[in-house]
Amino acid sequence: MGMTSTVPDVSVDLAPSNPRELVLRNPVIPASGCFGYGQEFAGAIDVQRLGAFVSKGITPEFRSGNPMLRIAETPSGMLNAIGLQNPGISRFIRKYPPMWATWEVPAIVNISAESVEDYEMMARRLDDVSGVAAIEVNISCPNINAGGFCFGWDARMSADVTRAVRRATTLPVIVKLSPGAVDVVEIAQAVEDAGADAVSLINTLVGMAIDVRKRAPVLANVTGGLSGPAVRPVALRMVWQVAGAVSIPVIGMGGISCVEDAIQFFMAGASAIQVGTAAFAQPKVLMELVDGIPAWLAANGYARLSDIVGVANPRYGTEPD
Amino acid sequence: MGMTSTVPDVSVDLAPSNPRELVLRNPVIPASGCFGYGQEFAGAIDVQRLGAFVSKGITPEFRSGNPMLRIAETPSGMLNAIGLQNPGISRFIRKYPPMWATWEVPAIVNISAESVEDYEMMARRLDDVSGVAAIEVNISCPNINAGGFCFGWDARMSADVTRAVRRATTLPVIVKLSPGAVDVVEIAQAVEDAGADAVSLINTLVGMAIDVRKRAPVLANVTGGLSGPAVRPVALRMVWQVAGAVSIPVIGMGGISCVEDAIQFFMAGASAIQVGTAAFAQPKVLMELVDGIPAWLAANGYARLSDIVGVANPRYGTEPD
Amino acid sequence: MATELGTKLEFMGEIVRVEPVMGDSVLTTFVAPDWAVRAAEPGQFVQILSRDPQSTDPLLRRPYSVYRTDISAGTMTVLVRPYGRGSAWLCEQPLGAVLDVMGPLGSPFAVRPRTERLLMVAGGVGAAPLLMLSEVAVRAGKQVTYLMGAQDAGTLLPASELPEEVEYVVATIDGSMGHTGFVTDLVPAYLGWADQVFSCGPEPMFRSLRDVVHRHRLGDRPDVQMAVERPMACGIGACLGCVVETRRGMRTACVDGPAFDMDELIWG
Amino acid sequence: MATELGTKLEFMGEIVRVEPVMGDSVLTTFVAPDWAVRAAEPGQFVQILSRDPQSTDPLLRRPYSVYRTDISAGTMTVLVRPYGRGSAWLCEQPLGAVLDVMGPLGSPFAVRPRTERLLMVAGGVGAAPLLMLSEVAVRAGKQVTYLMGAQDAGTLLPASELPEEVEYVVATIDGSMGHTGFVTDLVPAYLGWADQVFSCGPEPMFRSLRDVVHRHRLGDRPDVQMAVERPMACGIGACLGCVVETRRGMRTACVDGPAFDMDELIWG
Ligand SMILES: Cc1cc2nc3c(=O)[nH]c(=O)nc-3n(C[C@H](O)[C@H](O)[C@H](O)COP(=O)(O)OP(=O)(O)OC[C@H]3O[C@@H](n4cnc5c(N)ncnc54)[C@H](O)[C@@H]3O)c2cc1C
Ligand SMILES: Cc1cc2nc3c(=O)[nH]c(=O)nc-3n(C[C@H](O)[C@H](O)[C@H](O)COP(=O)(O)OP(=O)(O)OC[C@H]3O[C@@H](n4cnc5c(N)ncnc54)[C@H](O)[C@@H]3O)c2cc1C
Ligand SMILES: Cc1cc2nc3c(=O)[nH]c(=O)nc-3n(C[C@H](O)[C@H](O)[C@H](O)COP(=O)(O)O)c2cc1C
Ligand SMILES: Cc1cc2nc3c(=O)[nH]c(=O)nc-3n(C[C@H](O)[C@H](O)[C@H](O)COP(=O)(O)O)c2cc1C
Ligand code: FES
Ligand code: FES
Repeated sequence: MGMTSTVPDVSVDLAPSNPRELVLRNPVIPASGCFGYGQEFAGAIDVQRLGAFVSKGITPEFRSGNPMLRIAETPSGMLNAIGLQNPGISRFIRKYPPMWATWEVPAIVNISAESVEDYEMMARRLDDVSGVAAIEVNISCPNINAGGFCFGWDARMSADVTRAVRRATTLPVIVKLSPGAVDVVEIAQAVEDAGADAVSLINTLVGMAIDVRKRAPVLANVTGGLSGPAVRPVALRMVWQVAGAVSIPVIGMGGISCVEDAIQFFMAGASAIQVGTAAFAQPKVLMELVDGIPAWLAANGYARLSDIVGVANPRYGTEPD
Repeated sequence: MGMTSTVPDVSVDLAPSNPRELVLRNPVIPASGCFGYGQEFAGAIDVQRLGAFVSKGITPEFRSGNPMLRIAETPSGMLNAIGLQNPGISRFIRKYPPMWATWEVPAIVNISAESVEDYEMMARRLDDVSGVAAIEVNISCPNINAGGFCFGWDARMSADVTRAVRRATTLPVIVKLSPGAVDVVEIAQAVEDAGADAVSLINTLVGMAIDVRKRAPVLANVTGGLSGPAVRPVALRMVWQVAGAVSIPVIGMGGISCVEDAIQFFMAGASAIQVGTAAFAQPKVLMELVDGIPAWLAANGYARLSDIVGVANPRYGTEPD
Repeated sequence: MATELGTKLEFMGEIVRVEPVMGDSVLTTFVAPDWAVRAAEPGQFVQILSRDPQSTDPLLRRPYSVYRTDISAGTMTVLVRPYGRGSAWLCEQPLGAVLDVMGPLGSPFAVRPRTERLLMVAGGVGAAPLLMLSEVAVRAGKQVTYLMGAQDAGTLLPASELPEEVEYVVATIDGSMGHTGFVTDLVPAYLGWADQVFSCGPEPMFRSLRDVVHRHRLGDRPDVQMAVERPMACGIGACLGCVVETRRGMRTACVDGPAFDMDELIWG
Repeated sequence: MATELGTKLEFMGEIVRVEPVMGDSVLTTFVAPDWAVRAAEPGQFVQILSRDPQSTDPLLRRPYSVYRTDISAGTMTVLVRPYGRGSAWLCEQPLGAVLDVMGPLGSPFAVRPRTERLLMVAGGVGAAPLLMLSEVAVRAGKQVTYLMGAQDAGTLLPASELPEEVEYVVATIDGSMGHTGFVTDLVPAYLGWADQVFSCGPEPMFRSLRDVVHRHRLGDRPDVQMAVERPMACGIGACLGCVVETRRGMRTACVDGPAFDMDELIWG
C-alpha cells in the first residue's frame, strides 16, 4: 500500500450501460424520504457537494400520508410510517425539477405505485423533465392487482415493473429492492435482466412498537419501516449477496452513519451508498462522508474508490482461478 | 383498573391441547443457544425460578461448530455464527436430561436437522427421555434435499417437518419460526395445521459485518444471525401478525431486555417470552423479568397475565362486532 | 466554548450552568455560536443529541424549546424535565460537558405588530418557550400576563425567573399555591384583556384551553397559538414524521410549527 | 460502595481511583463485594458494562483481566487501554461513577504446586493478569522474572507497580528503554531457568513466543500458558462465541481459559 499523494478518484458512473449515464462526483447520496426535495437540508449542509440525492417517493396522485404518530424510536433505529405524503407526479414536476435544473448536484426521483401501469406512466412523465437525472423505482409497494402482495417480494412482479419503466424512459433506472423478499438475489437478477441500470438496497424492514401505557401500537399505521444502524448487518449481507450476483452497479444503504460503515458497503461490493436515518440525527454525517471517503482511501493507499469495491467479496467480479 | 392485592397469576400452559401439557409457573424462558444447557447460568442466577429454559440446538451428530470468529457486536445487537456446536443427540441424551430430571424448571430441547427424517429421528429419541419437558423445532436450517433452501422459508417444508416430529413424539412440540420467510403467517398456519402445540418466534435475521482493516468479513462463516434489541421491532411485528392468525400459543422473542419490552410482546399476543442476547449482557435481566412481570401486572391492576395477552392486537381472539 | 461543525446548524456547546428548577427539572445553559444565539426567537427550539456520541442509541436528537438566550454571554438555556432516556441523560450532564446541538429550528410565535397585551398559558415544561416570549415582549414594551399550572408549588416556574413587569398568576392541583385547580380555570378572566394568547403544555391542557376559549371568547378574538409537541426525527422538514393535521393540510411541527393557530388545528 | 444485584456474579462498584499508566491507558479501581474480591485469582477477568445503562449500544460487556485486588480495601483494579467504543467509555468514567461488573470469571493461571520459578512474558495490556500473578507468586515465596515489551519507555508498565522481589526486564521497539526489539528476544535466556512461563499479549507476540520456545526449550519444559483474547458475549460458557481450537476440541476462552497451554493450542 503506502501513501499516494494525489486525491483519490471517488467518481462513479451508476448507469455505465445507459447512454444518458449517471456520473457522480462522489458516491454519497441521501436516501429517499430522508432528504425531502433537497432544499430542506440546504440550511444545514452544502447540498451541492453531494454525489447526488434521491427525492421523497412520488406517487401518481397527491397523498396526505398517514395520521399521527408516524415515527417511533427503537434501539439504534427508528420506525416510520409516513404513508408517502407527496404532491403527486403532476404538481411535483411543476414544483421541484425546475429548481434542480439550476443545481450542480444530480437529482434522482423515487417513484412508488400500486400497479405496473402507474409506474410506467410516471416514468414516461419524467423522461424528458429537465432537472431529473435518474429514476429510482421503489418496489416495496403493495400491488393492488396481487391482493396487496408487495411487488418487491416476487421476481416476476419486480421484473414486470422494471420492464415497464425501462420501456417508458431512457433515463437511468435504479430499482430499489425490498429486504422482505425471501431471496433478494433472485429479485436483483430478475430486475437486471429486465433492464435496470443499477439496483439500490435496502429499503426498510417492517417492524412495530407498542405503547404499553396506551395498550396500542405506537404508530397510527400499526407497522412501520425500520431503518438506522440497527438494520446495517442485514443491509450489508444483502448488498454482499446481490453484488456477487449481478453485473450492474449496486447502491448500498441501511444504517450507514460514518466513514467506516460506508467502507464496509464498498468492500461488500457497493459502488455508491445512500444515507437516510443517520442524517436526521446528524446532517454533518453527509459532509463527513463526502470528505472522509477520499481521506480514508488516501490514508490507506488507494488511488480510486473502485479499488476497494468488492474486495471483501470473493464472489465479486472475476472468480479467482 | 385500580390495585389488586393478590399476586397476579402469571402461569401459562404452552400446550393446552396436548395431554402432556407444558405448564410454566411464569412466562420467562431463556432462548436456545443463549443459555447453554442450563447449568452455565447457575453461578449467575437462580435457574430454578425461571418458567422454563431452552437448551442449545441439538443435531443428529456431534458438531464442532464454526471456526473463529463466531460473534461480532453490531448497533444494539450482535451477530453469531456458532455453527450449532453440540455433542449430538446420543451424547446429549446421556449427559443432560438426567441432571434436568432432578430440577424444578422444565427443560425444552431445541432440535436442528437438515432432513425431515433426521428431525423425526431426534423427536423419537427424545419422546420418553425423563427430564425433557418439550421439544422446540428449529426450522431455520438448510434442507439438504432442497438445495439448502431453508425449511422455515417454505410452508410445505415447514409443515412436513412439523408433521414428522408430531408423529414421532407425544411431547409438546413448539415450532420455532424463521424471520426470513416472505410471509411468516403462512408458515405459522401451516405448522399449526400440521400439529404444532405452539410456535415461537423469531429466530435470528441473517446479517454480516466486514472488518475494514482486514478487508474481509468479521465472521469466519461470512454471515451470522442478528439478535438483540436491534431486531425487536421486526420480532414484535411478526409476533403480532402470527398471534392474530393462529389459535395455538405464541412464544415471542427478539431483543427483549426489560419488563416493558416483555409487556409489548404480551400485548401483541405472546403467551410467553424467550430472552437470548440480553441475558448475555445482563443475566439479572432474567430475574428482573421473573419478578417484574407480576409486579407490572399488579401495579396496573391486572389479576392475571392472560388479561393483557393480545390487548393491543385487535385481530387477537374474538373479533369485535 | 462553542465549536461549529462545518455545517450551518450544528454546533458543540459546553455546559456552563446547571440549575435545578421546578422540582426534578434542570435549567441547562450552554455556549452557542453568535449566529445561533442571535437567530433564536421565542417559540423556536434546538435539537440536542442526548447520548454518548460513540453510541448509536438512543439514536435521534431530542427537541427542547429555547428558554433564554444571552447574547453578551453567548449562551442558550433549555429547561429539561427528566422523563425518558434522552432527557434523563441530558439532566445528568455535568458542568463542562459538551453538547451536540442543532438549531435554532422551527418558526417563532407570531406576535402581531399591533399586539400590546399577551396572555401566556403554561403547563409543565411548556413554561420554557413562554418564558422567552415574555422576556422579549416586555423588552418591546408590551404587557404580559403569565398563567402557569402545576401539580404543586414546588413544580411551578419560580417567579424570579420572569421579568418583574410580568403579571404572574398560578394554579396548583393540590392548592399549595395560587388557585386550586387547572391553569385553564384562570383563562376566562383574561380573554377580554388579551390581544393574543400563547400556550404550551401537555395535550390535555390544550384540549381544556380550547374548550375554555370556545366558551368564553367573543368571535375569534383573541387568537390562540399553541406550541405542540411531536416526536421528531430530522427537525428540518425533511422526514415528514412530525406532522400536525390542520385545515391547510398536514403541516410539520418542526418547520411550520411548533406553534399553530388553535383555530387551524384539526383535533383528533 | 458495592451493590449486589440479586444475582451471584453481577455487582455495582463505585470507582474510587483512576490513574493514568502506560501512556494513554488507565488503572481503574472500583469497590467490589467481599466475595468477588476474595474469589478473584490471577488470570481471571471481569466483564464490565461499558455504556450508559439506559442505552442498548454498545450492547455487550467488555472483558478486562483482574490487575489487582485489595481485600482490606474491598477493591479491584483493571488496566484499560482506550481502543474502541467500550474502552474509550470506560477510560472516561470519572471518580465516583458506578460500574456494572460481572465476575470474577474464567479459569486462573495454573501454577503447579512444585513450580518455584515463574517467567512472565507481557505485551501491552497483557501486562494486567501477569501483574496479579506476580504479586501472588511473590507472596507465596516464589521467584518471578517479568519480561515486558512495548513501543517505547512511556508505554511500559512502571517498575513501581511490581513487587520489589520481581526481576523486571524490558524491551522497547524504539530502544528508549532496555533491549531494543521485541520482548520475545529476551525469552531464550530464561527458558532454562523457568519452571513455567505465563504470557499475555497480542496475537503476533504469541506466535513469536511459540517459535522462540519451540526453538530454544528442551522437550516440552518449561510449559507455556497463554492467556488469549476472544470477543465474548456471555463470559460464562453459554454462547460458545469465544471458542479456542485446541487438541481437546473447541474450548471456551471464558470458562476453560483465558489461559491455555501453548502445546494444546491449534494455530490457524
Ligand atoms: C418542539 C418541542 C419542544 C420541546 N421542548 C421541551 C422542553 O423545553 N423541555 C422538555 O423537557 N421537553 C421538551 N420537549 C420534549 C422533549 O423533546 C422529549 O420528548 C422529552 O424530553 C422526552 O424525551 P426522552 O428521551 O426523555 O423520552 P423518550 O424515552 O424519548 O420517551 C419516552 C416515551 O415517550 C414517548 N414520547 C416521547 N415524546 C413523545 C411525544 N411528544 N408524543 C408521544 N409520545 C412521546 C416515546 O415514544 C417513548 O415511548 C419538546 C418537544 C418538542 C417536540
Ligand atoms: C479475557 C480478556 C481479558 C482482557 N483484558 C483486557 C485488559 O486487561 N485491558 C484491556 O485494555 N483490554 C483487555 N481485553 C480487551 C477488551 O475486552 C476489549 O476488547 C478492548 O478494550 C476493546 O474494546 P472496545 O470496546 O474499546 O473496542 P471495540 O469497539 O469492541 O472493538 C473495536 C474493534 O476491534 C474488534 N475487536 C475487539 N476485540 C477483538 C478481539 N479480541 N479480536 C478481534 N477483534 C476484536 C471489534 O470487533 C471491533 O471491530 C481483554 C479481553 C479478553 C477477552
Ligand atoms: C422517514 C423515512 C421515509 C422514507 N421514505 C421512503 C420513500 O419515500 N421511498 C423509498 O424508497 N424509501 C423511503 N425510505 C427508506 C430509505 O430511503 C432507506 O431505504 C432506509 O431508510 C434505509 O436506510 P437508512 O438506514 O440509512 O435510513 C424512508 C425512510 C425513512 C426513515
Ligand atoms: C449465540 C446464539 C446462539 C443461538 N443458537 C440457537 C440455536 O442453537 N437454536 C435456535 O433455535 N436458536 C438459536 N439462537 C437464536 C435465539 O434463540 C433467539 O431466537 C434469537 O437470538 C432472538 O432472541 P434475542 O434477541 O433475545 O437474542 C441463538 C442466538 C444466539 C445469539
Ligand atoms: S421532524 Fe422531520 S419533518 Fe419534522
Ligand atoms: S463468551 Fe459466551 S461462551 Fe465464552
